[in-house]
Amino acid sequence: MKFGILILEGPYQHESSDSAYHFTKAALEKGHEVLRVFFYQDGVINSTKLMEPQQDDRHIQRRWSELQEKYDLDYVVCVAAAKRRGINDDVIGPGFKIGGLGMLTEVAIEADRVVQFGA
Amino acid sequence: MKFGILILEGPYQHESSDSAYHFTKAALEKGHEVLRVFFYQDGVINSTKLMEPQQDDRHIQRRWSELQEKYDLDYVVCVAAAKRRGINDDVIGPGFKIGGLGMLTEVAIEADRVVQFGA
Amino acid sequence: MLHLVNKSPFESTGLESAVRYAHKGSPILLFEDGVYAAMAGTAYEDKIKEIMSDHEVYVLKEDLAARGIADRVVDGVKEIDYPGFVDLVEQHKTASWA
Amino acid sequence: MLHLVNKSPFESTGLESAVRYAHKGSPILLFEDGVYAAMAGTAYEDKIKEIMSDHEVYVLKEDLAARGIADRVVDGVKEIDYPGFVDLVEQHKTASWA
Amino acid sequence: MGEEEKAEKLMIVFRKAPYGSIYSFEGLENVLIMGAYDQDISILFIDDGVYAIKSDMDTEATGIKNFSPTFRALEAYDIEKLYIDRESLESRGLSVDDLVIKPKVIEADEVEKLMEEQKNFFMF
Amino acid sequence: MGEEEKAEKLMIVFRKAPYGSIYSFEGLENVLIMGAYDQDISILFIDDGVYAIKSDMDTEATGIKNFSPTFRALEAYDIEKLYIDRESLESRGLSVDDLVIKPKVIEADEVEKLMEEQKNFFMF
Repeated sequence: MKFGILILEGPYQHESSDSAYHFTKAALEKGHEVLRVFFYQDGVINSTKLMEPQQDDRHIQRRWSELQEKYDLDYVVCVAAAKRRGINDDVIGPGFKIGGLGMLTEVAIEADRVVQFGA
Repeated sequence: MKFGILILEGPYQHESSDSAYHFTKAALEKGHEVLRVFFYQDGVINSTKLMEPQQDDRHIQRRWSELQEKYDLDYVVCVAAAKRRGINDDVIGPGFKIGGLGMLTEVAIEADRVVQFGA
Repeated sequence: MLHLVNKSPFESTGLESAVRYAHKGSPILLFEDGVYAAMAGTAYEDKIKEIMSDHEVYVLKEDLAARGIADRVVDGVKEIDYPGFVDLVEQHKTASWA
Repeated sequence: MLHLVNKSPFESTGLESAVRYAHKGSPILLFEDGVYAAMAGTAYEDKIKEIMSDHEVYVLKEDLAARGIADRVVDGVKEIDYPGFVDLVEQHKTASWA
Repeated sequence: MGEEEKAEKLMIVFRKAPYGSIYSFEGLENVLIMGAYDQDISILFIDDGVYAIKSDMDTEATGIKNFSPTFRALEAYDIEKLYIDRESLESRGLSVDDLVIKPKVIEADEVEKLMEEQKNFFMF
Repeated sequence: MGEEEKAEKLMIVFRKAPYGSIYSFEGLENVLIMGAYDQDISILFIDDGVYAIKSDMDTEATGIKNFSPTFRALEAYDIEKLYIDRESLESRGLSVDDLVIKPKVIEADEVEKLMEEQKNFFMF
């Protein structure tokens, strides 16, 4: 089945970005297709490579980037939401790209299911 | 009276950072002393000079920086919370500094009132 | 003690918590989405009136106006602005029920 | 339709909203802080049992374990893991009551 | 992914109060973009989302951008399938006359039905 | 601002559920730092905050750091004034035996009293 994933909350502050990651990984491991992961609202902060969590904690951006590389996923960070929150091309980690909100509509059109995580 | 302000939520996502700003400004205009504004949890994201909101919207970091300059305020962005969220010395705007969580305890010891804003 | 409530009573239990712990006579200030608790004609109106029998209830004018409900405040709720908010905090220790 | 609830029933009205709109027979999945609604012995237990008369209630094992309540689940609530969560979403359109 | 040719049924559900969080504002931005894709768009207001279209908003003193004019402009985007849950509206002290747009009032049991009819929907 | 000489009464109130949000974790970090300042520290658990000290947490499958060991270490920081609201505890299906630390059980009307006694307090 073709999934789309929408993430509305930032890393660490809420468990939503963890849940979205675990769900996406489980869907891929079951052989589903994930057409796009769309980062919106505070979700855009998941993409910053400037994050440096404590050594014994998960690194949320890096974990997303590794998943992207393994499955060649499409990660879109909403440009308008990103600009409001200080996220731009210079700070996003590997595998993320900044794009328009229309790319969320595209997922809604093409995916069999869009699952949203947040607040 | 000596106030301390604690901000726990990020800019734009929640009204808390707006409320904290308006409260702080009103307290200063009434002649109160604001010993320190402490940015914790997602509140640290208020400090990023990389934010670029739409032209017709408020610029939350710049507004804080202007208030700091006008009243020579002490703004501390919690280092541990900042590192988790990709905020560091390179991205914080004028008037903000990154500091330890102990500086929140200091406010609790010295201020007559600490008012916290969030979630 | 002043109790600050910033969430809609239809979405969050923040105001209920504040009221459970607030002593009789302790004031409550509704701001941000908390202002909906002070709106007349809602399913919450009886509850806020009951709260007002034990507490002064204040509401932040700026947040009422933003939401288009400045003319719908339950009788007896006291409207204040940010300077009034500062005055209340000056008079009371303050708890935030986010 | 599958209804996802991620907030504690003691803090948020998310589960109540889901139940108000969910048709009889539509499943509900509790995860994140939503798992507390599936805990036995709480003031919410009667309510979740009532909900279970109209809906299958699922709860995410990973979030139960994190909170130390894996051995306290109300009888009849179905425990699933992330692969099971994916299967449910495959079977149903999904609404998120954050 | 490119644009599709056939129109899909898509919906945005507003269920959070305005201004306390950005959900309704960024949800509305999403509506405007969706409107450009020539799909079969619906909008539904439930729970505190009914407050997002209250008339007479004046956000000046908060410094937050007032999004009422944008809701009023929805018709210009040919988005005409607007629905609102009666119970949410009435329990929050509102009637359709209090709103800047005039959605069709529906009953609670039609909400899930509307959601099920969509190809996909988002909740803000 | 430097360190004060006399000890002030300071309190951290936990009132949110663990892991769904970072409030309890970053609240706990704050407790540890406060503990180094030689003040008169109290900790209070109310509402969903009582869940923050539930025993038997196993966060491995979520990937989130388990903070239970840190709560257990509070005694080592000489933080011994621990309180918990009876009603919050009981309505959430818990007793003190279910907790990793053993706060003193208090009634709801003592909560505001404890808050009032402090120089300042924080709520997480």
